[in-house]
Amino acid sequence: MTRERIVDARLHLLSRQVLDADGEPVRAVDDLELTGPDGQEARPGEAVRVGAILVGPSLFTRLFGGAVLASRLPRIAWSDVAHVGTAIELSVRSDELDADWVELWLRDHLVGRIPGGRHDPEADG
Amino acid sequence: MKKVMGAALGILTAIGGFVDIGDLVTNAVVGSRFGLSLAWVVAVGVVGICLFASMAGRVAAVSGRATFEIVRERLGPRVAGANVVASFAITLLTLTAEIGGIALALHLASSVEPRLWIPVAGLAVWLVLWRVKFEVMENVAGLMGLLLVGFAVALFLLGPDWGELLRQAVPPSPPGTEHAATYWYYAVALFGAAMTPYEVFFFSSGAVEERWTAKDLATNRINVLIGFPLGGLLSLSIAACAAVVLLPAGIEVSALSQIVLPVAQAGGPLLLAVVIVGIVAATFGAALETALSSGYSVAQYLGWSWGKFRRPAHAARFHVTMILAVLLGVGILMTSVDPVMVTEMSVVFSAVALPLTYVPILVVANDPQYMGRYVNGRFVNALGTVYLVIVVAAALAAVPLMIATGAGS
Amino acid sequence: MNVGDLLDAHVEEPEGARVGVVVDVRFALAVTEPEGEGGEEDRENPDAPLSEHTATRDEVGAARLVGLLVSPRSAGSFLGYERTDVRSPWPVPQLVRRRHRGTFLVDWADVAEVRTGSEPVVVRLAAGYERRSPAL
Amino acid sequence: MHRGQQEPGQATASVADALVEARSAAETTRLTVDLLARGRVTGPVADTALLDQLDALDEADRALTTLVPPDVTSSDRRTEGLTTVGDLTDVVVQAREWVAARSGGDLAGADAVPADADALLDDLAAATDAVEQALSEAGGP
Repeated sequence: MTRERIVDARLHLLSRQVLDADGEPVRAVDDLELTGPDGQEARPGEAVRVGAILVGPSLFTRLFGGAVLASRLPRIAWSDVAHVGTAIELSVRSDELDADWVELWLRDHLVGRIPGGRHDPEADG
Repeated sequence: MKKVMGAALGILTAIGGFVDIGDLVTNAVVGSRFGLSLAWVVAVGVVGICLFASMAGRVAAVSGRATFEIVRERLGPRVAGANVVASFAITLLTLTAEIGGIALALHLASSVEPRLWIPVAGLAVWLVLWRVKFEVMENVAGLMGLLLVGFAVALFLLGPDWGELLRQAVPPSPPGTEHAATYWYYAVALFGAAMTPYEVFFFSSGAVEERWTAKDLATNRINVLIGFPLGGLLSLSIAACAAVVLLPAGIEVSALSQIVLPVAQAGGPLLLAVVIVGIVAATFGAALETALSSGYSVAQYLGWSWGKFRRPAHAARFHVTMILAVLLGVGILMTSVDPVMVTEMSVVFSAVALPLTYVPILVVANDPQYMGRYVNGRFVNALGTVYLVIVVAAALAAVPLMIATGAGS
Repeated sequence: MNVGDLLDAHVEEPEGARVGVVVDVRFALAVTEPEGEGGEEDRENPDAPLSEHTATRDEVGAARLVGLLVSPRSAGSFLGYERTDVRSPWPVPQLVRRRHRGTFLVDWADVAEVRTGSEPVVVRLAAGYERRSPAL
Repeated sequence: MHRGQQEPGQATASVADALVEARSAAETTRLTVDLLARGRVTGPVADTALLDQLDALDEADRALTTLVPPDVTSSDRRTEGLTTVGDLTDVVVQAREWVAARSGGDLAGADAVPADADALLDDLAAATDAVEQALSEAGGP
């Protein structure tokens, strides 16, 4: 059965943890991008929906002002969202998202290279 | 049988994990200057940490969200950002104090100067965080920290005048030689030492990492409700030892070496050795918890993957944050700052920062959208409101008292 | 345009009189209920993690912008109180509600213009806009 | 009153504060020496305890040296305080050498090392009495 659930951005969406399909944390929601029908610019008074979750630099522009080129912002398409609860759960895995490049860079260039960095702490003592 | 063992283990680690360098130093300083006239503050602090930890654990277990995810979501990115910066700074200060405590305790054991032990202690902390299984780490540190029970043994061996100790404690009668402002300054410090925020970050993050069930929640509540008060008794026995031996001699504690002298007097080298091992274990365990908490706070605010349960490569930014925190702590100590002074600062600022995390947790524990039927009951809420007042009052009074008394001197 | 642009924006009537600030942005989520599964019952199983159900398990579709919540007073954090009837712990909800009395909802259809070029962002309402109840 | 100076009462109180610290160091030293003589404490702990007391005395000495006495009385109190803290420091240094000698250091027979614990405790008692005397003249507790 399909119906509508009312949510408020600040209350239910912004700053919520984003988890990927495996339950791994991706980022917290820093901002939401609005789009019009067919992906056009969102316009006042006309039909508008959430196009994407923005993460990363948009937190700093929200906190300290200024702007980053919209096309440069790491984003997660709203169509990848599966559930909205105490966290926002995606239907894709975080490896498939380019929003997480800092984590991947540190993993490949620093943490993964220190001996034991890929050791599973639960496997043994 | 296995169940009983498991429950006992949980309680024992909670006792051993309760006392850290902050409790050790603050209780000994207070005992040597005020006798047991501030014992009531330890009681207030212990009830407070039981309330706060069990509430944070319940919120984390039911919602699956740890403290700083909730802090950000409730306060918005701006206020929560300031909050996370303050909490990180205080956790870092506490981490610094704990690493310093390890080095001072090893100095007592070996005569090798602390400056040489500090990098060793930092490296050891990192290696355990990097490599050792969470459960092993928690249990070993907690059980060995239990050796601090040597302070209680020492108190009995000293054979003090129990009636006199009780008279100091109830009703509280501060010695006439101290100013009222100094008395209240140490009351705030003692409260901050008992109710350190990092214990709560650690506890609630553990609830998320271990994916607690209703059963786990019940067990952990019992561990806290029994373990923390017993840990509080341990704190009081440290204060009482100082009150019995050091206070009459006019000794004011300013170094870790003075804290263990009553133990030596009561129990000789053997008990002394036991207590020194206990101090190393307790400060080491607390260093692990504070290092983890520094990673938890930043990672949860920014939504990074975090946790001791993941391979380090799968929580890369979290591990990098912890490495930086340990390096910073070691760096601060290498400037030859006095670790005992760092400890005193850390407990006072813990009291200042407490409302920043206490209030959001109290609010969310009442939110049915998060908690379903696990919202706070009426009794917990009444207690929660009483502590809201205490926590805010202590936070507001801390800095003015610190300035007025010249940090208690 | 992002939600972050709208939050804390100043709201004006058609003639330019200021009526308040945007304190939140309301959406309608299209959701599909899962078959025969209940959130609360999961918690009864003592061996399942309490966080298992993570509130609601319904599948989420598009999020349609419904309107803006406007407060005549300051912007800032709500601690999640003003649109629910949670009363504890005293006195936090009572204080928060006091600060945000008079909050109302305007339909997105009643928004005539959003000027994002300047700081602060200004939202101008259309003539004949309606003040609706902010309750969820 | 001139700039940079304290009121006479305040200056004397600062002298008293420093002497309270010195008295605490003296008593800690006495306790440590006594415990070591009775074999209750290990060498490293005793050594560390005395080292910490030398730090405390250093601090007390510094507080007295940097004080600017506004009148004759507080100046006298300061001079007396400095002398007693200096004498006490000498005894604590001796005590530390005695600890080192007991822990098997190659110091036995050196002039600076006291013959036994009793001689050391006598010296310490004399130095502590001087501190107490100076403290009561400065109006301390």
